[in-house]
Amino acid sequence: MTAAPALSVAGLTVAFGGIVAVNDVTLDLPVGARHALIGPNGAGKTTFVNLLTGTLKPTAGTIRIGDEDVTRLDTRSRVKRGLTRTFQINTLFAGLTPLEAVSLAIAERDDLAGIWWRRLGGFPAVRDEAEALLSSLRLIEHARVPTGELAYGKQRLLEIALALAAKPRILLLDEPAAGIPAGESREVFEVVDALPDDISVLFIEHDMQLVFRFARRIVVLTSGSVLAEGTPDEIRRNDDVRAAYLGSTHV
Amino acid sequence: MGIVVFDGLAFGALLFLISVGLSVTMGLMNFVNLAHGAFAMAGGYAASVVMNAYGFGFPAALLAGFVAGAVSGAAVEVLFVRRLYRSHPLEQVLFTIGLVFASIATATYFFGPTMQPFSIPPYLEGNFAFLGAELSRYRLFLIVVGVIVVAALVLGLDRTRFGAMIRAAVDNQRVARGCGINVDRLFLATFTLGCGLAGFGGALSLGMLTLNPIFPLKYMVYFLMVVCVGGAGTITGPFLAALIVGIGDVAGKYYVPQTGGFLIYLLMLALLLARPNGLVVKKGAR
Amino acid sequence: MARLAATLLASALFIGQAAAAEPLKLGFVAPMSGAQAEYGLQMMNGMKTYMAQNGDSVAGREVEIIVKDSGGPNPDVAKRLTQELIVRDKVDFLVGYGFSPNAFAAAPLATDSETPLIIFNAATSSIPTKSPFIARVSMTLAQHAYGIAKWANGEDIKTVYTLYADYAPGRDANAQFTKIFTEGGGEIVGEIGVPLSSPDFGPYMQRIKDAKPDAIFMWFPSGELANTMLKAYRARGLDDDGIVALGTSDLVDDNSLDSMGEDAVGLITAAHYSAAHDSELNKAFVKAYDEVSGGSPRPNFMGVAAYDGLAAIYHVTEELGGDVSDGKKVMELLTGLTFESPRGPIEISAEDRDIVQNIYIRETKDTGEGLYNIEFETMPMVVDPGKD
Amino acid sequence: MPLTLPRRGLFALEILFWIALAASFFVFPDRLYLLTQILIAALFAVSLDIALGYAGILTLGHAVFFGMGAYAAGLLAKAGWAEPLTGLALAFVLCGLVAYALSVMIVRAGELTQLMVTIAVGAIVVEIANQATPITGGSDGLQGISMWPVLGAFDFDLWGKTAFVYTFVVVLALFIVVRRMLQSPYGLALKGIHGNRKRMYALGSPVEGRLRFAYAASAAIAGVAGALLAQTTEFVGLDTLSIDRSAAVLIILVLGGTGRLYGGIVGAIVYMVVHDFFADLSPEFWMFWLGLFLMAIVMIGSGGILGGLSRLVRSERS
Repeated sequence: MTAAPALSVAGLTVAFGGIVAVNDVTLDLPVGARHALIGPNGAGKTTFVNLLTGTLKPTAGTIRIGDEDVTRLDTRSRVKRGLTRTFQINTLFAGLTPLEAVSLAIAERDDLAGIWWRRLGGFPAVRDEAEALLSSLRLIEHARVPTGELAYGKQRLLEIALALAAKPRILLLDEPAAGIPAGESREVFEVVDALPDDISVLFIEHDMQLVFRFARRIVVLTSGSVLAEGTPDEIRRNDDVRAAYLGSTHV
Repeated sequence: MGIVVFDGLAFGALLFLISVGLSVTMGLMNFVNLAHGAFAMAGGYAASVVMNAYGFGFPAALLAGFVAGAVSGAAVEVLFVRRLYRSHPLEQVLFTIGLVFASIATATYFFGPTMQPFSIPPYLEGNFAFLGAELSRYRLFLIVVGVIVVAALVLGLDRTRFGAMIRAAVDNQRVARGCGINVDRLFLATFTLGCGLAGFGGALSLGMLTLNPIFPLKYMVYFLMVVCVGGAGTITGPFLAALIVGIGDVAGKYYVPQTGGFLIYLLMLALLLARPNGLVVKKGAR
Repeated sequence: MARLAATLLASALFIGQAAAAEPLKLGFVAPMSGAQAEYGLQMMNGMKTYMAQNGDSVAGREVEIIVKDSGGPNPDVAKRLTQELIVRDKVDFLVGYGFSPNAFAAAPLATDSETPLIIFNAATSSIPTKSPFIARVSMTLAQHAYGIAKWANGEDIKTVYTLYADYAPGRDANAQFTKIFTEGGGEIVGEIGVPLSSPDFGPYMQRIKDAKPDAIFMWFPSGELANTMLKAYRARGLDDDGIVALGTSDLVDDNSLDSMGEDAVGLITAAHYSAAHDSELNKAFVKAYDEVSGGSPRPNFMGVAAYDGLAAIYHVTEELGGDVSDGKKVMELLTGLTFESPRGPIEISAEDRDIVQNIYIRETKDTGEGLYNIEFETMPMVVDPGKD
Repeated sequence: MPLTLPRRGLFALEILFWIALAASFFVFPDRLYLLTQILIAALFAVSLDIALGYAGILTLGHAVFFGMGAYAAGLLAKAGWAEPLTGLALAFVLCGLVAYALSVMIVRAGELTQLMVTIAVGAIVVEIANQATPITGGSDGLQGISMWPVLGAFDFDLWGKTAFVYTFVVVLALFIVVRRMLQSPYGLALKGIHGNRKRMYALGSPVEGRLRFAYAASAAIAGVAGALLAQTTEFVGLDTLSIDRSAAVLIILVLGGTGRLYGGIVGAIVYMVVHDFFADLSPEFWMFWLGLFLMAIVMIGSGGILGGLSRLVRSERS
């Protein structure tokens, strides 16, 4: 008897007008997974993530977190059940410092953000946790600089920090290293690699070197459908994938 | 029944004519132009002066209205507005409200607080019989002009290179410049057009509304209503909205006059809640 | 005690001279800007006209007018300005007040500070009852509505449709007209309250036209609403159907009659003043006013009210030898005061300090020198019928 | 390079600011009505800042709550209970509840739609008050309000001394509450929503609920501002509800600077003093000079007066 997967998706489909963006995707994310989601531009990867988080409503199919069907639940309920994400394009609070932003994320997680009668400073646990998280991502020396003034690479790390602040069980990373020079992107993935084993990760990434290095399993999406799924070796050897997507230059 | 629809169409056409310029400046150019009425007022006073002081005819007055709106608009654009396109919308609100205040005082200074005299030219005065109903000539004139203006603007803005250039320049100035578009001149031309239309509408409004210095504030809600309900940045949207508001207002007044001041706002609220992005959504927008 | 004696001695010795050093301050609160700026302008010119004719000092005191802009109906602003005029400028009289709410808000201040307050326009009946220091030299709406309803009863008018601006003054005028007209045997076949913000009146006129009454009674605040309404009245051809247009002076205000054109011709209205009033005093007044204002617009009921208000103030100040510091004494003298105004004889009622005056029935005519309201019937010394 | 101010310095500056406001009582003893109305406008603008500057809700109908608070306090006094603090409490609760109910229409809408919805609601409420003449007095206004002494001891006087002190204390107390609210986790959440709503959804924040609470809080404070005006002038007119007043408070806030806590207060002081100055100088044409002044402020720099100052002086971040 095996434990239920952290996240399982069955027959997930969404269509906008006549265009089917995600088509009958079935996928399990076991506890502790390090899945990569790859596919050409326009394959429906980000749309798929938006379906998982509840930003979009599927036309058909189900999404389960653990044993629970969350298909009809909104984003907030899914976050409360441990599902969080990062964005491909920085989605940060330009006017807040990283410390403030992470504190906010923690406060939202612990349902403290509705408290209006006490000073934020009156919650030392929140601040300590935020500082610890920023330290672990090596952002602590930038903790008091407005986010808008941070270097781009640091902003990408903050993206992840905000997601981690929610203490997720399932983490969806949408191109976490997008836009970062190749040398620095490794730093981002090392953070991902060092995550505790009870967090299940699904990341979208274009850089195949990173994918093959950090992913334990790979899902290939083309035109909204799963083309192949397997270990890096299986994917590397898969002729369909080579033909449809990887080409010869990549590997 | 027939006369109610006719009157509603005419009132709607007037609302459209005094508001459509705002759809250009605020909708197309994303400039929150609360001073729209000030340019309309400039047109109204110009038309009135041309007729009363110089004895020109009504067509000349309409032309003068357009020119006065356009010239004052161009001047304001060159002096101020071009530095504000990328300002926060609230800054634009503050600036244009300031402009409204200044224009009200200026109009009072030159023309006094009393309303301007105006008589409809004889050939547009009075009524004609149509299918047993007495219809006003001036209202028919407004409907005809409204339709002509819609057609001209749709053909001129939606279907031509000029319109495409404006949309491109508003969406991304840098790329537009890269494509060889003279963005400054394009924006000047567009703003001038919007203000010219305002002035033209102001001149036309003389026959139905009264013109005094408070004009820009008094009708501001109507301009905003027509443009926002219709869909900022489009031409057909405000036209549609103006007609719906016009007919709704007239029918309400005729059949249920006790609803008084509520009706037009309830109508607006209903339209806004049903279609929050406007009746017609601007191309390229969500 | 010694100080009091010294003061008395000083004032006995330097009576006149001592007063001459102190100007007579009038705190003038009125709409000077915005939609009703013409109200303030009329009043200002009315006061200037009186001063041009009678000198700018009285009982040796130079008259100083301190102008404060209340804008539209802004009772909190009006109250603040009034308070500042009292405590900061230490005015001897408060004058002006275009809008009833502004007058209501200021009334308690007049009482508390015992400063006489002369109303130049605000026309709600109950205003003088709000403070014993208020006197009104303008008019009440009820006087006008009463006049025109009485006249309609005497004519061959059986059915009337009423149309009024849907706010307090409009409703008051409508109620007063309805009361008098039905008491006199007439019938109201319909009534419509029009929202103030409405720009298009065509549909209302159409509805009334379809109801075919003998006459239509209209009340709108003077200025653009009245003008827009008349445009619609003509455009719909209600006059061609023989529907008589009745109203009050607000509809054919002298201030805007010039810009209304032919639309106004033939209207029957009741009012206390017309610039065409046939008297020597009025001719002199209009002439002097035109010199002050530059000829256009001509004086209207607000101009004449301000003129008369100043006449009353001059009179009282003269009587008191320039010492108007005791508000109670001033009010005693104002109460029951009668004098000849450009509008005819007027009285500040001994009962309630409200205006008592002739109400004239007039027809608007093109005299060749422009449109004028020509008086053809007089109801002598009408007491405000609107206080219950 | 902007001058940097330590946090303690900023706090000292705040204390000084309020002491200066209090001292105006002695400096301008014959302008207490103006000062009182400036304080009321300041509170009103601060309330708008919660909705507009912090929650990002664009409204041109905030006077609905100002006027509702004014009528609530005025009617309570006329009904026989003229105790001032009760009136404030009533206005606070009533406006908060009504705003919470109305907020459903507003928090999800786009900016232009918010603007128009609030205009429409405002116009409808004015018309309701106009029609309900037997209760509100319609356009003649609500007359005959006579407040009991504050705390049973201080009568409202002709000089406006009681009115000023009473208003000052209430405004300061509410300001401290607002200040605390903006420094709380909730205040941070509002900044987050204004800064990036998409991220707040991703963090699992109940965004709509947060905004609805902000709108209700903003309206409740606006209601208190209105109640203060009703009590200190002992009169309520339809103008308290009007779009003119909504527009004026928006101008005041933008002039001072949105989202800056003190923007509303600085804006109110500058706007009303400048207005009063020009209106005395030229009762007919002050609008020209005031208009020019507003245009000049925008042309000189963005972010209002405090936005301009913040480019010169920076404070340390928490």
